[in-house]
Amino acid sequence: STGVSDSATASDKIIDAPVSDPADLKIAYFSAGTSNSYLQASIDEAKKVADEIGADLDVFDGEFNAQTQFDQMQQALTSGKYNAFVVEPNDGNLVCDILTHDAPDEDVLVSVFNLPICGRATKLGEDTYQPGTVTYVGGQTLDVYQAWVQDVIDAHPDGAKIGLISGPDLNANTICFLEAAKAFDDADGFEVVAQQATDYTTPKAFDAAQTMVQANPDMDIIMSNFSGMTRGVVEAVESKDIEIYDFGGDEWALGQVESGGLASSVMMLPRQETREAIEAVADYVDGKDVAAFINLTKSDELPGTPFATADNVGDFTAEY
Amino acid sequence: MNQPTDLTPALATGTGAEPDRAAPEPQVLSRFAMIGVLVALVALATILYPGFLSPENLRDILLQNTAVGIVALGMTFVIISGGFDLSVGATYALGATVSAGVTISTGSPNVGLLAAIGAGAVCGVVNGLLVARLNINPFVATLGSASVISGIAYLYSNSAPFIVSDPNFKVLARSSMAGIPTPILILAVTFVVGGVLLAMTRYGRNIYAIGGNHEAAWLSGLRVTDLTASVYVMTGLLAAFAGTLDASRLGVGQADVGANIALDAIAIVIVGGTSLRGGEGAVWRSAVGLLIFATLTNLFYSLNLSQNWQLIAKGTIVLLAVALDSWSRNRRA
Amino acid sequence: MNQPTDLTPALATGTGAEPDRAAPEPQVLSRFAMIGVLVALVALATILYPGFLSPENLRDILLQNTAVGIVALGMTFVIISGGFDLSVGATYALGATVSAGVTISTGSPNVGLLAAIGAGAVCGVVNGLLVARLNINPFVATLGSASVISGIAYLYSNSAPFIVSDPNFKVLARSSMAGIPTPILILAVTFVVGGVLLAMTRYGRNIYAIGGNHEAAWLSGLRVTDLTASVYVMTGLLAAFAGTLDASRLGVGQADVGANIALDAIAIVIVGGTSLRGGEGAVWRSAVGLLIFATLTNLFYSLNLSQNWQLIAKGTIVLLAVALDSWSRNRRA
Amino acid sequence: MSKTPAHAIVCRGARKVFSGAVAVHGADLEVRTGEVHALVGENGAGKSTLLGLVSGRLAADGGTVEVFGHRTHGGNPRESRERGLVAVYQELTMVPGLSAEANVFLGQVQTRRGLLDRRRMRRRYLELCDELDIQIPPTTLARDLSVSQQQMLEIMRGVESDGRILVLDEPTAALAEHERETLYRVLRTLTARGTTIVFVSHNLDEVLALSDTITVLRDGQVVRSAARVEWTRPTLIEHMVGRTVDQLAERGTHDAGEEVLHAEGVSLHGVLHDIAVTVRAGEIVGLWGLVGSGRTTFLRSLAGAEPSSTGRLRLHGKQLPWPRAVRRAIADGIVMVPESRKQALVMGMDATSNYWLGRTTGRGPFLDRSRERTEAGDTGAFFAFRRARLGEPVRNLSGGNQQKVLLAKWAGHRPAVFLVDEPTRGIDIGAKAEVLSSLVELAREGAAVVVTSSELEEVLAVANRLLVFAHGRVVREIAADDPEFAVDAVVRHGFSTGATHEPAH
Ligand SMILES: Nc1ncnc2c1ncn2[C@@H]1O[C@H](COP(=O)(O)OP(=O)(O)OP(=O)(O)O)[C@@H](O)[C@H]1O
Ligand SMILES: Nc1ncnc2c1ncn2[C@@H]1O[C@H](COP(=O)(O)OP(=O)(O)OP(=O)(O)O)[C@@H](O)[C@H]1O
Ligand SMILES: [Mg+2]
Ligand SMILES: [Mg+2]
Repeated sequence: STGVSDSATASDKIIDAPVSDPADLKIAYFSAGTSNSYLQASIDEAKKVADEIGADLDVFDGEFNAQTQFDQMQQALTSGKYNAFVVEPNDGNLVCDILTHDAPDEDVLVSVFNLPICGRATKLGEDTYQPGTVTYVGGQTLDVYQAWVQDVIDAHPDGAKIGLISGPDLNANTICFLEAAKAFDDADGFEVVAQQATDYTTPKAFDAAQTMVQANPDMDIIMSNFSGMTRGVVEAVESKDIEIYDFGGDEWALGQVESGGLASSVMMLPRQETREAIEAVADYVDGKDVAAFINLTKSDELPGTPFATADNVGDFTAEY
Repeated sequence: MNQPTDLTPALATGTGAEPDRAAPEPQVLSRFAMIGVLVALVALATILYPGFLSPENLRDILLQNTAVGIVALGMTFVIISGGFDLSVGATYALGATVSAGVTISTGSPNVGLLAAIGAGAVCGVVNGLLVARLNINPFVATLGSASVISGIAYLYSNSAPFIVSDPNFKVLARSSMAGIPTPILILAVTFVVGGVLLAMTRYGRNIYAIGGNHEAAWLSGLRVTDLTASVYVMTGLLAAFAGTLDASRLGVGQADVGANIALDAIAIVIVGGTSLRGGEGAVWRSAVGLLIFATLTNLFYSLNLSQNWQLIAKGTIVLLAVALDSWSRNRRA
Repeated sequence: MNQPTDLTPALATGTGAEPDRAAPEPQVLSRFAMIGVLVALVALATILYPGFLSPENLRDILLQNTAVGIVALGMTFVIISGGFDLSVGATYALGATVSAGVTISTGSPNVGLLAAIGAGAVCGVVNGLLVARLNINPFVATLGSASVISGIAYLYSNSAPFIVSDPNFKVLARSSMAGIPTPILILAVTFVVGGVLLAMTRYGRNIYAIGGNHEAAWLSGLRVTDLTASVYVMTGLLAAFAGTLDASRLGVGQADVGANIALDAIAIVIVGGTSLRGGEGAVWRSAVGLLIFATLTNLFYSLNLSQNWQLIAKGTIVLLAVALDSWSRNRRA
Repeated sequence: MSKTPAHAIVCRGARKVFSGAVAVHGADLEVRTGEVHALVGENGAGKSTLLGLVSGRLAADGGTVEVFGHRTHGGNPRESRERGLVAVYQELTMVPGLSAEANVFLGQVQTRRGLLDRRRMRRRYLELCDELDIQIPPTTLARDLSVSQQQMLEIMRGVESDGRILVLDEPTAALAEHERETLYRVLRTLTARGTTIVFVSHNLDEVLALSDTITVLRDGQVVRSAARVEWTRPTLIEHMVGRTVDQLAERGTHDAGEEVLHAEGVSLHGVLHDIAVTVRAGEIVGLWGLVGSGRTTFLRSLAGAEPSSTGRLRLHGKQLPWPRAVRRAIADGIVMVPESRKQALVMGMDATSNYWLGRTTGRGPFLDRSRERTEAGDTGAFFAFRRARLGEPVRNLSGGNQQKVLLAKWAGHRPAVFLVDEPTRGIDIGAKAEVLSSLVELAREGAAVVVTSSELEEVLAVANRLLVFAHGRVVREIAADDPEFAVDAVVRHGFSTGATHEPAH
């Protein structure tokens, strides 16, 4: 359904480590952007980790634009300054080629986190890992969305009418979210009555949620794919009897879960995911074994589940 | 050659003989074509979505479009004055950020509001200087200042949202007067004041003049530099205020909002029938344009139209509307 | 009636006294102010980032800006003709999507390229009809068509990326001729052809005329409708081709690219010194504008400037550049 | 300083340079309070520039300008306006999207309690209309008015501003006889009130009739400034052009040839009613009528510029479809010189490109610049346009020179039918003779020429036949040998309502 033709043209062997001491690593860290607190936390952690292992690290701000990020990677390769890329892609497909062909050709190690690359966004588990890269660190893969949807289904034995608020079409998270939401079609008593794509901003989510609620007075649940949007949803829903499921798990969201404003929030771990992605490169250089797929939802930072609810919210610590 | 007395009646007869030269019908048609479009859209919306005309839905529509409406009001002035302002999105975001940030740091939403408006005024003054004094093309000037303003908003907020817990912060957007939500009242008042200012005062007349023929305005002794600058200042103020309103509505101020607000506001003004060439247009036209857009967006959300069909439908309707408008104008000529 | 001979010397004396009437200096300064800005920027870049002038870096700069450059070339024609095209971003995305999609479904990158260019031509024809025949303001017309085109690109691609594995698909963007990457050659050739077309042919002169004085052009018997439409068609073609080039470079075609390309292209054209009022400007100016932007972006990437500082620096530099330009022009007058 | 200084305006050594070109050098001008002062000179002599320095539109590069004894610095029209100097400029300064009324009150609106006082302005507008004998509906948009109507509005604006000095740059160039008379009357009223008037005109008769003092400019310098009594028409011309011009132009003596143009039933709803015209090769047919009588619209219809007009057209005896596009008419050999330069020239382009616009040297798609320059220069010389200025943007040319470019551009088509609307608007007496003579020359070469002018004498000087327009109809056709072929009779016909006389059905 994704229109992805076979992407197995990349060499699937990881290149040999270009250096043998992690302290000799010169890391280009490609952030999706810099302009939200999630990314600020990631960047902060990245610098910390680089300090710990004694490696150099430069941050590239992808400005939420896949082509900008592509251009930055090309330029980083041209400059010859780096021997490792740690990448949080804006779009896993646009940068597939450069990460699986051009980077290895220049003896640059690649570690990916947050979004899978090369059309693997809708794959499950280990399959989100692209051979040729060092590892993939993820906590918002299709499996997580499926578990999230299942969580909603389980919590409502009598069924429910559901509204979905996603980011823009074509965004990997949106694709996974909507793909996972198909499970509602098969579940008894569940119906997706409204669904709206936004640009991830609070005001747009507010408008969308307000209109949805207005047009569907019998809606029971809104699932929002990002805490930034959820803030708008919470304001729009006001005192109406609608449960809000959030994906993000930032400080605000955990506070809302605690006070009952949100039914639950899926934890995202910007610091953890960045740390794992950088440490994976260091480990590989050290000659240690590195897991192809590091599943953040199984992280020790979490109390065994990524879903924070009123009952277990005390066990969670927001990372941003 | 003392026949002028002959001429007067002669010409008068001439005019009398062809009173239908400027027959009113086509003009009315063209002047009010967009109102027709709006009515048709509302009718369509009511058919497709029966709850469309419910008071709650109408209230939501207006609330959701208060901010862009206020920005479009400022843009109406800028465009009629022959200018252009692409920086309103950034100023809107700055207004939202500053009002929330200052409210948090001072504990007073009023100080936050004042700070935001002050920031908007500064943005407006800068744009005014660039355009009116340095004679920079307004498109480039405001594209450049937008970039700077946006950067400052990110810097100030440290790229993080300011989440305001103080309930007083929400009073501006959440209170009501006489049963009407305050933002809707504000929207109505600004449009009325703006309309009067533009249509019925010396200042308004002068704005039309500088937009319609800059040189003529200058030659007739108008202070074109100050006048030009003033519309940018007003627009900056309004944009920052719109940002404050939205921050109050959402309880959050952050720098990444408002990306589309400049283009949306311009589209609203122009779909209403104000000309981008300057010197023509009216505030009521922007009100009509605003309602057309608001109706469309509400309809799309209510109908759950997917993004691609939304894009196609919105584009098509805008094109049909302006084509109808242009056709009815040409028919007149 | 044989007095012209009498008159001519009488007047000629007048000229003889002031042979230096068109003193070159101030004009040169203003005409080439932007080249000065470019040189200064390059100097600055070389100081801040020593690798700036390395052949690899220069190659990267050009490769990264080929697409926006090609779009800006089309935009130069549109703006000189007195128009505006906001739909190039959507057409670019459609070109990328169609070329990749058709390549996957037919197995032939050439067919994909042709299909993309065909799609671009259709977009251009639609814009041309809207603007030239239906007389719709180009700003609204292309804003509307952008929405429709973008929706179609999403629909066609089913809101998913087309990832092309066929290595031939990448030949267009990844091959070289005589050591020079093909896209750079293409960029150079299109600019030279465009420059010649605009400056040295009758078609080019007619484009200046319709932009400079639409009515005069019409009264001179030019086919203003066809001419106006033609620039939109050309721009549509170029935008779709730019999309194809980028899809080939990235190996992926998807509908959500190109959001900033219209504004970037317009900014490039105007920073180069072409007037938004139409009737004035040149292709070489857009080339200078392109290089200024390319240098800035490259410098920012190389310096790892964070987005907020990038925004501030970019805005400031653009403003300084155009202020200098405007200052040197005013000095002349 | 006394309340009213003896001199309203004093310029000493005023100098203005445009990108290296000296437009005015070292001009001294003294205008006494209360007098009517005329500035005359050839096209490009620097009259408009000098007025610009006085009115503050331009800043002087040297010398001083004083208004009522106060030194002004220029570059800001407010400055002199505050001293009571009001200017009406040569280029029309209308705001196209505003109504006629709003244009009159541009920069001088009347308000009551902060709001526009519409009733008072309307009343004042109608008063002004009465005073100036104009009928322009107050709500008509300026863009829908003809050039002469706009000019009248501009004068209304000048009168309304009630300045102590009124500066007018060629106020009558776009006016017909009748409006001129009205304007003269108004000027006399103003002078009686003590207003000082400075005006530029190429019409020497009005200059001699109205002025107290006349100043002649040539090549940017004052040649002579003296009281009216010291001037005669020939001395004026001699000072202006450095030679004598005794007659405007001579009618061609050649015989008319075959019929070239025959149009009948030309109508445009509400403007033109069933007009017919026949022109033979070598003939010049003049059109005359009052402002708004439809001459321009008639010529535009013939030239394909009024697509909704209807009519029947025979050219060289062959029936042709009615032209609905300018290019169609051009292909048929009918070209029109439009009445407004602003409308018909691309101001940012040089004269050569303007000349060639819509035409080709016929060598593929590329421009052949040197050949273009040669031919444009040749045709330009025919209208006394200097070759050296071909490469300059038309914007930089003086009004008269722009007019010459326009004429040359259309004459360059070597048309079978040459329709000329106001060919002498704003050109000096020397060039006027050139232009009129060149029209006769074109006719002698076999073209059929139709010409309108608001200056009846000019039409009478060159035309073989005259059509008198009133209210969109031809009320009279007068041949050159008819005793009615004279100013008085023609004007009388022009004032007819169009109903009393038999329309040319
Ligand atoms: N803006 C300008 N830039 C360059 N040259 C100019 C400009 N304005 C006027 N000139 C030149 O200055 C000279 C004087 O022009 P000006 O308009 O004062 O003449 P004029 O006496 O009013 O002529 P006319 O009777 O044709 O109106 C001309 O040679 C003209 O080309
Ligand atoms: N297309 C049109 N539609 C409606 N009215 C028109 C149109 N064209 C001209 N008019 C009006 O018709 C009248 C005739 O104008 P026209 O310009 O033909 O007169 P004219 O004899 O050339 O007078 P002038 O001395 O003003 O040049 C004017 O009142 C003008 O405003
Ligand atoms: Mg003049
Ligand atoms: Mg006329």
